[in-house]
Amino acid sequence: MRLSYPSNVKVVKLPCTGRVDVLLILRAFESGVDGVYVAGCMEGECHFLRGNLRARRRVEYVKGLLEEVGLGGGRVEMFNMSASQGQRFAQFAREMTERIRLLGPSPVRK
Amino acid sequence: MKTNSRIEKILGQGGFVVTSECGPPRGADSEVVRKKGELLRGVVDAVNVTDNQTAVVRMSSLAACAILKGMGLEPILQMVCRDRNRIALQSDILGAAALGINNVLCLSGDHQKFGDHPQGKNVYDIDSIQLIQTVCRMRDEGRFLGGEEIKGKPLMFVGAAENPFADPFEIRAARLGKKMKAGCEFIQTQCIYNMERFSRWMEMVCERGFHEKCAVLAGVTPFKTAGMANYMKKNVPGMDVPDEMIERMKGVPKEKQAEEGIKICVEQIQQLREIPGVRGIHIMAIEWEAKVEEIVKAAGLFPRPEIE
Amino acid sequence: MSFEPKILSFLCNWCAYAGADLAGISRFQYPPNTRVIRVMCSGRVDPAFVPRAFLAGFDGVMILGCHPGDCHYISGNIQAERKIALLRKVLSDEGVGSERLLLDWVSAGEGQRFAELIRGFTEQIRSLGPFPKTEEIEGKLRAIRTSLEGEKIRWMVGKAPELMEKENVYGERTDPERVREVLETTLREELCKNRIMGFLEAATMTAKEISDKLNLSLKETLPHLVSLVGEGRIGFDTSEESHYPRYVRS
Amino acid sequence: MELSDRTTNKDPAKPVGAVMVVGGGIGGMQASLDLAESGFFVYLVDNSPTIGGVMSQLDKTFPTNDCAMCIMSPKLVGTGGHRNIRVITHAEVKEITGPPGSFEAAIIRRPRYIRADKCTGCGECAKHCPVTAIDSYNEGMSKRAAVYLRYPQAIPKVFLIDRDTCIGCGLCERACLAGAVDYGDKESVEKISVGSVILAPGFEVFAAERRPEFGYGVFPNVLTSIEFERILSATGPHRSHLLRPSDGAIPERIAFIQCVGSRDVKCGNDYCSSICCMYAVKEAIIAKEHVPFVKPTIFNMDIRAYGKGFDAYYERAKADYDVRFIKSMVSKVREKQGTGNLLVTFLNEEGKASEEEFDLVVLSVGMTPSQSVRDMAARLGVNLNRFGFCETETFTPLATSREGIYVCGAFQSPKDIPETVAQASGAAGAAAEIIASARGTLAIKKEYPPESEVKPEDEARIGVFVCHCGINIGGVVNVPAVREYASTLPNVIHADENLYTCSQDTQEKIKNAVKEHGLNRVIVASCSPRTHEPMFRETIREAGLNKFLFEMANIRDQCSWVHMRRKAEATEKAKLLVRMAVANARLNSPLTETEVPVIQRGLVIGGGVAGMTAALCLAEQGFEVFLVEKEDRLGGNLLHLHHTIEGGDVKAFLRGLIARALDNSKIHVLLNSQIVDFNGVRGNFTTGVRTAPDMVYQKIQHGITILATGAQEEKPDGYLYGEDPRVLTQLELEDRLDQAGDDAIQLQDVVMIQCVGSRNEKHPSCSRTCCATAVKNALKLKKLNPAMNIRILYRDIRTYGFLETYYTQARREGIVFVRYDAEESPEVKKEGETLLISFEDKILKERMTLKPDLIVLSSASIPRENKELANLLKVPRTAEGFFLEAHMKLRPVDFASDGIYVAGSAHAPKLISESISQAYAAAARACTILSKDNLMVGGIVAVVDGERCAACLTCVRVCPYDVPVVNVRGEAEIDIIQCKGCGTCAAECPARAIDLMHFTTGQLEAKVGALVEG
Amino acid sequence: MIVGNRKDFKEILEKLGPRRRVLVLGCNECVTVCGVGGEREVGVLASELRLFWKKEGETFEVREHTLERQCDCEYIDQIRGFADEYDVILSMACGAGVQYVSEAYKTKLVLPAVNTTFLGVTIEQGVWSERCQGCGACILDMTAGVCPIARCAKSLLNGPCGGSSGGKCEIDNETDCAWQLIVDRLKESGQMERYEEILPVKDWRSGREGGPRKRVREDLKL
Repeated sequence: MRLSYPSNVKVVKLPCTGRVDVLLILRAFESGVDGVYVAGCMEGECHFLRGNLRARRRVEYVKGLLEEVGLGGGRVEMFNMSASQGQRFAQFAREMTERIRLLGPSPVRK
Repeated sequence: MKTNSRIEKILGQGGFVVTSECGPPRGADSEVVRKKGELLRGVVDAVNVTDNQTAVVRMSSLAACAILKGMGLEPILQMVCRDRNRIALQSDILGAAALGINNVLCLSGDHQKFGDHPQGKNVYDIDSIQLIQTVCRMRDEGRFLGGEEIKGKPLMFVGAAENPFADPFEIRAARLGKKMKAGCEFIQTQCIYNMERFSRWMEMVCERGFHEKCAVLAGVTPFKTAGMANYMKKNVPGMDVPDEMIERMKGVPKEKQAEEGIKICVEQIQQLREIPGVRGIHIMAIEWEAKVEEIVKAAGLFPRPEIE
Repeated sequence: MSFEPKILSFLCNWCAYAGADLAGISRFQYPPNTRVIRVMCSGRVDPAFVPRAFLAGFDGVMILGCHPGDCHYISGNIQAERKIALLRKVLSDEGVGSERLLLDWVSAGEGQRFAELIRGFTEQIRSLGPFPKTEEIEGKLRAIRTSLEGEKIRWMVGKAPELMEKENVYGERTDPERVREVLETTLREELCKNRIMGFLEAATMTAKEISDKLNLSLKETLPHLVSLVGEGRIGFDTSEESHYPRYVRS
Repeated sequence: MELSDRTTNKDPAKPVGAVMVVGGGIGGMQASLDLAESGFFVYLVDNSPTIGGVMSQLDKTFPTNDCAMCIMSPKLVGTGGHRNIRVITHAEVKEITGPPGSFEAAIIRRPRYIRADKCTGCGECAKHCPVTAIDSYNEGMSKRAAVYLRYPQAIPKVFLIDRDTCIGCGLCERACLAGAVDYGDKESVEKISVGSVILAPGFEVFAAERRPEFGYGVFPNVLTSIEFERILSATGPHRSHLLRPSDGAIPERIAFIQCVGSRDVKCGNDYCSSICCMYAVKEAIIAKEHVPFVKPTIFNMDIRAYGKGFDAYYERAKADYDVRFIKSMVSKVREKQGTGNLLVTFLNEEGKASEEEFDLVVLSVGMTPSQSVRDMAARLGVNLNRFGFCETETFTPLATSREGIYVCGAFQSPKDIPETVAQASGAAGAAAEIIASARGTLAIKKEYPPESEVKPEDEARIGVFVCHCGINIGGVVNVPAVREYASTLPNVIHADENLYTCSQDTQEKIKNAVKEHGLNRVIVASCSPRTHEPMFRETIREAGLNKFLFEMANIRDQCSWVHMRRKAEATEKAKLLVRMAVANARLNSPLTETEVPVIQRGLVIGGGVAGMTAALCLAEQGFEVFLVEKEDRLGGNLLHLHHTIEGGDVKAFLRGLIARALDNSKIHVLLNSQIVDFNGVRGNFTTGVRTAPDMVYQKIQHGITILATGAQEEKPDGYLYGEDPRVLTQLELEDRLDQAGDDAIQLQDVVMIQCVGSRNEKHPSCSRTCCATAVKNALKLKKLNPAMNIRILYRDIRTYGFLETYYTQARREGIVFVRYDAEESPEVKKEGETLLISFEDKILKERMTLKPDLIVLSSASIPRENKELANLLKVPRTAEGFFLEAHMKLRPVDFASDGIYVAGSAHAPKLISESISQAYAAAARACTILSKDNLMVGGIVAVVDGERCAACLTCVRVCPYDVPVVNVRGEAEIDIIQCKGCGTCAAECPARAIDLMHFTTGQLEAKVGALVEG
Repeated sequence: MIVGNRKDFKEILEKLGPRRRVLVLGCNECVTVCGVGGEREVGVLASELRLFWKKEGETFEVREHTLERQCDCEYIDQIRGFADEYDVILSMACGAGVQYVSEAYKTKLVLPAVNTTFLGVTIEQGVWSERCQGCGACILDMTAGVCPIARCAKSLLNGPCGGSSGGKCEIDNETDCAWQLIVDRLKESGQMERYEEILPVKDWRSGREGGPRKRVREDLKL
């Protein structure tokens, strides 16, 4: 649909958000990304039954960890969308970018 | 008579016992104890002295008992297993006996979580039933738990508390049986509001003949306000306050609620007296010792019997 | 102070421009309000120049080419006529200056006629007064300009003669009626869409507000909104809930 | 595709191993996939320019509210990309000649004007096209260009020119950099040889103009349900915003009018369209989800929520979504002057005419076969019934009147998606039966060069191919700069750019580059791996590289298309995406897929009609089958049935079926037998069976399992059942009617009570068949004694499809139908010897008491005892005990565990014809495994490093498919045959002992690392 | 298994003080299973440290390593080669592991990153519950297989206190009353009469009260 969204968003493809590892998200922050979001199927529509629900819990957990180390839990988020919701994807991409922009660059990146 | 206990004596005469309680102060001022003692003098047969009730630190039960004893009252020493191990417990029993205290009430004690030192470590070396056994053994066999002989047995009349409404349901009566088996001679119950349920419990107790070996003193607590009634129903575990009682409290204007509370309490005492097996009343007027006299009198339990 | 119109004229090199020169040589007098742009052929005049000229402050635009049949480039003037007719229709539909546009023919030998045309047109514009510049009219002109500059219209305008007179890509001749219909419809759609985009630059609007501004019924307006939504150029403002959603530029 | 050797049948005696499927909707796709996966070549012919059918237009599907496009797109992509399916779109079948098994079909291919082999689907043509046309995909509510793609996810993703609107200006040709536009395209006729044919042309919706009283086409705010569906859809005209046509306002009060063009004798459609009740409920729910203040009202005669889980959905609509249901037919709709609002006139429950105002009216239009489909049927010599649907017989629901031609989906009778899918698989089974001997003769098996060995320690040699995609990427991203950048990255040996990397010549270029530069990893930076990865993988495999050594960077869909106005940033992002791909590719390792032999033998549990039919279908296709039946004889429920509502002789049919099953040498019938243990995975199961009376134990090895354990009539509770002999169940009545010297003629008053034990708290579902059974038995009674008074007390009459005609007949014959509410069910009692029944009469508004001679209870259909079996096979059941399929919509006969299927009433209550269809379906699905010698397993699966495993059981608990187990060595073990590769275990293993191949922790971290470095 | 809880990050940071070369040491036994000190948690803690110090702009070195067990010296020896490169070993094992590592590396600072909480079981994925206190004299035969020492808030041996309500303990209504469980199980197994028996006072010498314990099995000794 060629909906525009900010170019800061880079995608790492996974078979299922169930594959999203708490450590992978942390490592991403170590590498210096400013924010991470996990985009999974709508709840109840996971191709692998419940991978997206598990991912959501992990994202919540990482939020806590990021708070602990002082990066702020807001830098990570979980979104759900379906394959036909390009509009929603673009919207989340914009929302997240805007949110991260407000939070400023990751303090890890020097 | 095994002991010099006034309660034992009244019960021995077939009398109806009235006890009340006195919470020691959160300080070292003995006057507080004395004032409360004064209010109860002659009004009740014996006075329970609580042992760091709800796990809040107060003047020691033993010390407060000694003060009351000095005033000529008959104290009942409450002992919880939470704070002392078997060494300390036995030591305190010897001390109490030495001070002329004739009654002990053996309790588990509220968990420290509810008190002012939730950080503390609890002891629970022995439990309340084992404490009953321990006191009886010290008195009857003249031996410590460790087996050594006691020089000068502590002559204590041994009691315990019981909540007729507590779970598990299956052991409601058996729990009392077990205490009785351990040597318990009197029971003071949790405050009773639901007469019907209490009388059913009493039936179970009587059916098994427990009441014969162990005197049941039914506990009552007058409501000061409708709010208090509501709080007890909602927040005190194992407390059964019928709705109509709360409604009755709510039904009178605020300034008259205390009066209504007393009235209800008196009615309750009268009903409890009618229940077979009930050998006495334990009035827990929480921080309201001034009203005990009024209640006892209104309930027709005054004057208290004399003993020789 | 009396109004002095500013007029822009496009003159074809071979006929009209020569005619103008002849007028000079012959000392035929005409008002000085006209600014001349020489083009090689009237066919060069892009219809989009006209709204552009109005927006730039001109009160009238003249396009003068060779007489039919005389075009140095065979049919440039005929093409100009088609294009300008389309433009004129749009201007008149929108009510923005169709009467301020003149297309006519002047041969190299018609110096006299040239002067008369200038005189006549200048008088006509003078009597019309200055080009009314309201926000709405400027919006319309901008939308017309953008639409005419779009590839679709330019291609169609350019291809139309071939389609109607020679053959289309399938080796057939397209029905002229159909070509006209497509051209007009497409232009109208582009125009409405561009106007809507213009409206939404300033604020979010409901379909009703847009239709009022377009002076169209809601039923006529909705398809334009649907197609703009489809192209991803506009979307819905979801910040507040209401029975009448507001459209917003993406 | 090589066609020459497929277009003629060289040996007429031997059947042709190819099937033509007509119609590429969900049914056609399913049939094609099942056949192609079972070793046949398939020609899928669709009239439309793309496959997908009506389902592609749907927003959500009932009763799960799944997004239709999301669940369908894997089937679309699978069909479009299948080696053994040739999709022929924009075409129709002219004629079919020759004998079954060796048909020759002539197909007219209409010109597309865009070459499929060149079009990349980029859409530049449509963006430039100056002509606008009505967009039929959005039901005319939006516009499209004259050159178009029906919908964004369409397969094939090839545009076409709508010649009717195109003016031939040539602009698209100029815009198309791929050179795909071909104005010289002409209509052509192609002849193909096929062994059998499946017709799945689907339906069109009833033309609502034919009911002028509803004002469709006159009042803008009267829509058809399919138009409303489009409005709700994310790809709809308002991008899922619920707006009404007249003024773009959000309609608050929405009325749905049911049965528009269905159950309507006047317009000749006196059948029920079966799906409208449910889709109306769904649309009402979705509308409410979109806009919480919407107030939907559904005007209906009966709510026909007869399918699995439908009644619960209906109840939810009432309770959770405040959908109002009014039992009434609307007589007129008119517009309220100047508002666009509509005044709906209807008879209210009291029988009085009343009027209510709505903002929008949705007409629930019925299903009807299109004229072009009727014409095709005439050309092919296939009989239609009087409504224009394909004529089939009760006991052969998949066969048309012409031998060798089969039917499925809405062309056979109105039906919903799961039934269409099941029937499609069934038709595939039937179509395969007659050409089974030619299996594998035409299916293309691809030969590859040997894979060159790539060891982990080998240095990566990466080739990067950056795509311009015409101007789709090149117009935004500076492709040469990206290529230049790629060549500077570590391990990149070769970098190149292409106009279209997906074009045929570029594939060759890639293969040559692999050879020339000794590449061992290939990266294409272009579009989405979702659509193009399979193709590029194929290319590098042809070049001798393992397909997992391929990697993609999506610089179009996720870069150039979405950052069009920020060219510099887009270029930077493209570079970064390439860098990430390189980081990942360096760690890509060749994954081998291993072959596991398939035991080509089936096990069918349950010897009723479904079980026997499935066993026969497998046996006819040459597979050995064990048919295990608990009872001492075959037949199941049919042993108690005598005739069908259509008049079919069940007894005779059953005798024939049993004889065929017993006579078939491939079928081993085990009576008095029960399953006692069960192990293994698809392709290789081992089952223990114990047979009475001696309880002999045997082990059966088989590749697939079909559960067909059936259902039974529940013994009713109450209504004096079992206490008075005059209270019977329908089955008991049927038995009695069948007995010789029947006394039914004597009966004067009979009352039937519907929904006994159904649609209540214990058993919330509808038992589906009881309405038809009651009508059937009532008609039979009436025939015996026309003077008999028969009353049927019902909640909703659910005679869906053509069953409706019998309901009509029953009323015509004087059978009285009286509706009751669940809250006030009829009361049966006895006074002395007199049987009394009392109930509330809604119309007379009084309590009626009758003294019937007979009361017949339509008792619920409940599953047979299957709990233990379910535990043994680890297959799920619904709360009511029916087996629960893998997916309500698109996998109606599969279980989530591969290789196990369900058929018949064990799945949910069914008619005989439906059970037969489903049995064929289960068999066809089973053949997708049985027909293969080996299964390929492995690839993207989770692997355990036993050394590190702490045997903590986390993987065992979190796996959604219960695959991991802790083995005897105390280490987790994940069976690669069963692992579906989601990676949840890898993400949670506390010892990090599990990794997911191709998405390893190392790769993901490298990718993330590359995101920021540099 | 031994169940623990990760210490707060803040506390760990405080304990680390100025030390920036850290070896985060996991254990692949109980703490892995209860999701507190296995390789994954080692990774998480190491990540947190790196993120924090990067944020603060400090230089540091954090290494991740997980041993098969931290309660056997042979395994502990496996880090001898590189342990010296670090200022501190941050052990994610139970208290036993932390001490044993500390004993093995006498000159090294070994810090606990985990609070060891109890001996328990997995109730469900992610939920663990206490079952045993290691009193050294098991009485489960007397209490229908439910240990009142570990599971009654007051370790009452002879029945519930008066606070048991609706099957829950008085300390909170999430915690089961151990005596309710015992009574239920006695009832189910038809042994209600056992409740009547009074359990004697317990001899705590076998437990922690008898001083640190040690177990020797002569036949297994080398």
